[in-house]
Amino acid sequence: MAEIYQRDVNLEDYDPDLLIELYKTMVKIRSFDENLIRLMQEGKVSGFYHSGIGSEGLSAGSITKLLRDEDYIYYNHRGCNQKIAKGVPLSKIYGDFLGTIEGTTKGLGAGIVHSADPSRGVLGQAGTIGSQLSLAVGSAFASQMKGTDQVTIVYFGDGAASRETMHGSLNWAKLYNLPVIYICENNEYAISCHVSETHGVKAHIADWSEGYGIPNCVVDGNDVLLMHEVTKEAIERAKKGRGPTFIEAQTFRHRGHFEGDPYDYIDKAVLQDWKDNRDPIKNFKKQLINSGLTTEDHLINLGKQVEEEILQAIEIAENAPMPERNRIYEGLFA
Amino acid sequence: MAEIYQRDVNLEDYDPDLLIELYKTMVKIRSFDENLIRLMQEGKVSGFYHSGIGSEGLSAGSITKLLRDEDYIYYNHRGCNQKIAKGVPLSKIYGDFLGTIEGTTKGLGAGIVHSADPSRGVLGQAGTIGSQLSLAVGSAFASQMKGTDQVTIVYFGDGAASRETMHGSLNWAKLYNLPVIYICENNEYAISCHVSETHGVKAHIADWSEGYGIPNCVVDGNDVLLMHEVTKEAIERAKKGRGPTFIEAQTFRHRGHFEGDPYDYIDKAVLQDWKDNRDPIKNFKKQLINSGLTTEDHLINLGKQVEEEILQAIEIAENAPMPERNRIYEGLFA
Amino acid sequence: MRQITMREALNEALHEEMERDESTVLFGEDVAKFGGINKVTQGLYEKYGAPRVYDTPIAEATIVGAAVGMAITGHARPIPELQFGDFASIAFDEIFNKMGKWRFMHGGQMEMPITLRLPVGIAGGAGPEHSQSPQALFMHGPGLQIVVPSTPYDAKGLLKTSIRDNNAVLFFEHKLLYDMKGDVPEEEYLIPFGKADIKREGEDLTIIATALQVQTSLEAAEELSNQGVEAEVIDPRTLAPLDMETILNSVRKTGRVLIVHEESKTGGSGAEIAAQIQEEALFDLEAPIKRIGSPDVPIAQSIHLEQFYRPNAQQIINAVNEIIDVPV
Amino acid sequence: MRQITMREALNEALHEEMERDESTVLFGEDVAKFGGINKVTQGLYEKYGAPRVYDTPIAEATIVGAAVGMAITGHARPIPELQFGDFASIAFDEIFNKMGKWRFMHGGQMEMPITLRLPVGIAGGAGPEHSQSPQALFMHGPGLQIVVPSTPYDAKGLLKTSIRDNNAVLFFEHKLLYDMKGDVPEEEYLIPFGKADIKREGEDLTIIATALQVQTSLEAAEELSNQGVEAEVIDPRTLAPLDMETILNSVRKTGRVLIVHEESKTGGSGAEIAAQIQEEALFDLEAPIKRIGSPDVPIAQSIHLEQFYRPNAQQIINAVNEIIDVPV
Ligand SMILES: Cc1ncc(C[n+]2csc(CCOP(=O)(O)OP(=O)(O)O)c2C)c(N)n1
Ligand SMILES: Cc1ncc(C[n+]2csc(CCOP(=O)(O)OP(=O)(O)O)c2C)c(N)n1
Ligand SMILES: [Mg+2]
Ligand SMILES: [Mg+2]
Repeated sequence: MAEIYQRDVNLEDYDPDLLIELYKTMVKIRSFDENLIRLMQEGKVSGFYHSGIGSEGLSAGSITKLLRDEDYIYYNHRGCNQKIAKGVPLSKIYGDFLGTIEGTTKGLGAGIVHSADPSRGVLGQAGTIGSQLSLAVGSAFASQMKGTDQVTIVYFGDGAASRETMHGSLNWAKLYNLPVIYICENNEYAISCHVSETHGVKAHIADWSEGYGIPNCVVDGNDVLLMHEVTKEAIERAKKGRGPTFIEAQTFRHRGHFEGDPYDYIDKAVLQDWKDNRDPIKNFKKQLINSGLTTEDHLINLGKQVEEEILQAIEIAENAPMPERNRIYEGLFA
Repeated sequence: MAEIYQRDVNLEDYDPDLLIELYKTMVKIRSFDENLIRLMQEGKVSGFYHSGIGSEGLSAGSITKLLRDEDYIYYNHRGCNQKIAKGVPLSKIYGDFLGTIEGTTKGLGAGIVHSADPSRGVLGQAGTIGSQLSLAVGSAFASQMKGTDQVTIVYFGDGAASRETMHGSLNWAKLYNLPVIYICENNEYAISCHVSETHGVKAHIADWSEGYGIPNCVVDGNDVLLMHEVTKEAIERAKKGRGPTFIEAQTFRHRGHFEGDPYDYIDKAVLQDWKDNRDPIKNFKKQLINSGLTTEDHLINLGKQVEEEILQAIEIAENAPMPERNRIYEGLFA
Repeated sequence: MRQITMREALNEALHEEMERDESTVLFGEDVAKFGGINKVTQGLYEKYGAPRVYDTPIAEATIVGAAVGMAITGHARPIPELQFGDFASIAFDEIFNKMGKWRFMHGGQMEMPITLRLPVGIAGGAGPEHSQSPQALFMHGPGLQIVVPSTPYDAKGLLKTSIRDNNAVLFFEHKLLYDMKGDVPEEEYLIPFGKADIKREGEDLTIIATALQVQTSLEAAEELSNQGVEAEVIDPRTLAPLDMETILNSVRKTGRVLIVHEESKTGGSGAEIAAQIQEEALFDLEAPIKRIGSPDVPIAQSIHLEQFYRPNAQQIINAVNEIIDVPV
Repeated sequence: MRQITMREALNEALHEEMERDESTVLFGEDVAKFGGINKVTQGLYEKYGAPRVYDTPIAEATIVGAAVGMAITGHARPIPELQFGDFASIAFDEIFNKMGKWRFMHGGQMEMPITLRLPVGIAGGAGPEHSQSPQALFMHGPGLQIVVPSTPYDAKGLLKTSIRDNNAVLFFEHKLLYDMKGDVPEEEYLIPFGKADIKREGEDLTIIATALQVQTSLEAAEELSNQGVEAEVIDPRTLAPLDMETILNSVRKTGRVLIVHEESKTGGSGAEIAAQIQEEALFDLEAPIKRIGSPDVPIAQSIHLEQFYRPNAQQIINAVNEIIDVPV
């Protein structure tokens, strides 16, 4: 059965720059998301948005200062958390939502699904969730064949984990000993279904990977430092040629599946508990201040800077033109 | 890790009728197969035959006197072992190879792949190996919904086990607690590839099922009584509403993947060892005679009866006419 | 007559048929408690509960494969849903080779009473993998019946027929039609497969359209009528079986044909229909058969761009004018 | 000129291109040590070894999905094989939506230099799920190039072009052609996509055929010539891009058209080709365009019955005679 990943993490053991960067990334992710929801409310962005609020720790923790531009990710459809942590310019992500040519897809309007930034290792996302599990082993295979030390991380939800592709992917990963890391963002729900209603598991989703002989664990995905540690170990394993790792990171959606989802199928008290006691940003902020490493004022200031950055990004994205109609005839073939 | 299934099986504990029936079924399977190969050599049957010689114990053990007509099976593409054990008339199976209207497909010539006999619970086979893993959970679901105590067994090779469908199937089976039994005929090879070249496993294929919380084990598939025991337990589990079981049964192909396969990719000594020391029929025959339950002469006689039955079946099948050309336009829709 | 939405019409059909036959079983992602993401299956879980109505894991190949396994036992009449019709691509082997061929290839010994519901079409910026209309692919797949309703009335009658049918049915629902209202009688009725419906009569040319494009074509036809051109609008309703008789009768009358569908043009259902028309009625044609489909490129996610994919009334009017302009 | 089989021609192309570009990587079931079940990949493993040539698990969706993941890194030029082209149905999402659309839908930022090899066709009683010719389905899929060679010469030149191309290619090989011998020069050559080849010139009618049916059509054309009918036989060689120019030039010359393919008739590539011909050259047609395809039912396993699926020379001759008999 999957190990519950636990480590004593003491803030003193970390480079303060890393800690601040982790915090800043989380704040940026959330602020991005809140502003996007605002844009939706203003009618500027269409309804297919899956907010990532509440799970910022998972993405910041597994990416910030761990992955290089040359490392690959396949992000999931919940928020833009991983794209932001991987450094895709905010104006470009907003551009993809607003459908202006500032977007990474130069006006196709990727929305949440199809942004990409190969220069930063962001290889895109499959609209059919779970399909990218097979792509991920391919990318990892290519790195291994080329003899680089690149790592591939594939993100996917608890729901996506039940796609048939999971099996083919895990088998390849172990068989060819690939530098790939599976991060399952388990927020307990796939749209309206609780994981217990749709998953036949011994105890955890991570258990599915055990039979392949893939090192695996369950981790508190809302503890950004724990996420950092667990991913760091996995990256080292991959770089040392010791193959894949499966990480099930526990978290919870603060909002419904999509904007507009009544979100009435969950236990309100449970949600409130996650918001009050397991918010990754709130908790990490407390830790940072308590450790004496920084002050509330400093963090508030930092938040303001981030907000500023976001607003500028939106401005750039909004000011860029919409594409011409014939944009759709561009880029089908290389 | 999967349990290695071991039981002390003493012939004295069994009904002699069962023992003889097990033996007879195995002999029938082998004789069927040998005669089919002869028909191929005579140019009467086309080249897509995958001989099941060497694995008779697995099918006889898991079906004979255990499954009723109303229990379902999805057989695999290796030999006609499971069809014969389930009681599909031999003339009809031969008819499917010879392409005469005696066949279960009334002249379509199912060959090894698409015979069916719903009256005996033989629901057919998918030409795309592994696809029937999903069908099996559907059939088991239908029985459960109807409230019957029917059991579904799905047979598949080690190679087929790597199809993506495995994951979706195991998840349904456990989630809905379905009366389905997975029997993986692990003969170590999928065409030319050894299982170690294509499977990322902890130790055994059965380990893949462990993460779902599905009871599983590895068993000597060439020990017919052990197969009988392990399947009996699984059937009881299913009938008691305690859900699926995954059985990995170890065996080995005496012949190549298909008739005509040079079969030069294996270690000849290994094959010889399986033939000499792990032949299910030879070993069981020895056990039967040693136990004093029967005599060599009796078994030889029995073999002759079986051969007689086979030859009659071939005659019926061969004497039946080929279908008219317009057979192909019949039966697309109900 | 009573007016209800296509969503309500479909929901009624499901309620009635599940009531009528207790071997029906409805499943898919979020179809139970949540009532389906398009709310078509609302109230069924409350009425019939599990196992008759249940939510499945996200595993489309398994959903369809399991439906086949249920159907061939003879004990169940499955009504699975794929959340987006695009996901037929994930269950393609299960649909194309198993639903379509299992019965035939096993000698016709089992039945395949499955109705697979597939919401399709460009709607609200859902992007390249949630907006497609894959129905044409299945015309190339023996053993599959393809239903594509364009009105609440047709949707209800065809869905009831589909569920009762003992053969495989792919039931395509255009998402933009769910909110469309139309006449639906209180009394029970069924609509047979293979019977096209002439949605509008006309003498000057024949428009053959499916799904949402029937509505767009009718809109265009009104405008054309103002210009003095009377278009006959035919909705095949089922692409397999395909009612060529009704189509050919119309073509022989008008001599001019436009086919409109939202599927991308190349390889769309219009190709087969055009090929058959010219084969049967070449010398009745006074102008080349034109086809309108969405462009042969993946559908952009942007709402701004997606409008350029879905054929619109003006495009239809322009095409009709070109066809009419061909001198006799 | 040197005569070699199509199998040898394909094998040579693979050897040459793998030698030429070390980012090529070839994989699939039994393609390495065993040399492929059709022996097309023989000798490559011995020469290049793993990881450039390797055997995969039986998991077709993963094979194609992984190829996409390799390709978009820009570091690899994958040449996967599916053991039977029918299994495209298992990897359908990966082919249709990922290989075909990943580049476009992510803004054109990556390339997709994949050549997916797919052995197809009715041969030796392989049955309903190992005999299909699914190429027409992919004409409806933007972003996919479809190559269907009919001779050793074309096979080699087109495979080399496919491998060098930076876009997705589906390369269909008819199993009955593997043993066919034909002229193949020693010197290197490439054959461009979108360029049909006129395999035989003629004035009386145009036969458009692909894969094995090119050979069958040529056979029929010889017989027809004895009867005084000169057929022009055109092999499009690639169904996407499709060389309509060559086809239309011929049609304008002959006025009569027969399309022959082994795919089942309804929804086959002939539908699209016929639809385009009538759209562009209706008034040049002196007879309806006829199509011959295999029957719209699953392919029987029986060798006795399977011969009735594959179009044969006599069928072609009969169809031509009907077409020729239509009075001007
Ligand atoms: C193959 C496929 N099936 C269904 C969907 C529709 N869909 C989009 S998100 C989603 C739920 C995913 O749940 P999970 O993976 O847990 O991610 P979460 O939304 O909870 O972050 C579903 C069913 C899809 N996009 N692709
Ligand atoms: C989906 C699919 N892929 C590939 C094949 C071709 N094929 C038929 S049998 C076989 C090997 C199967 O190996 P295994 O499952 O171990 O069974 P065995 O032949 O060893 O009994 C392969 C690759 C197929 N029929 N279906
Ligand atoms: Mg989730
Ligand atoms: Mg095997």
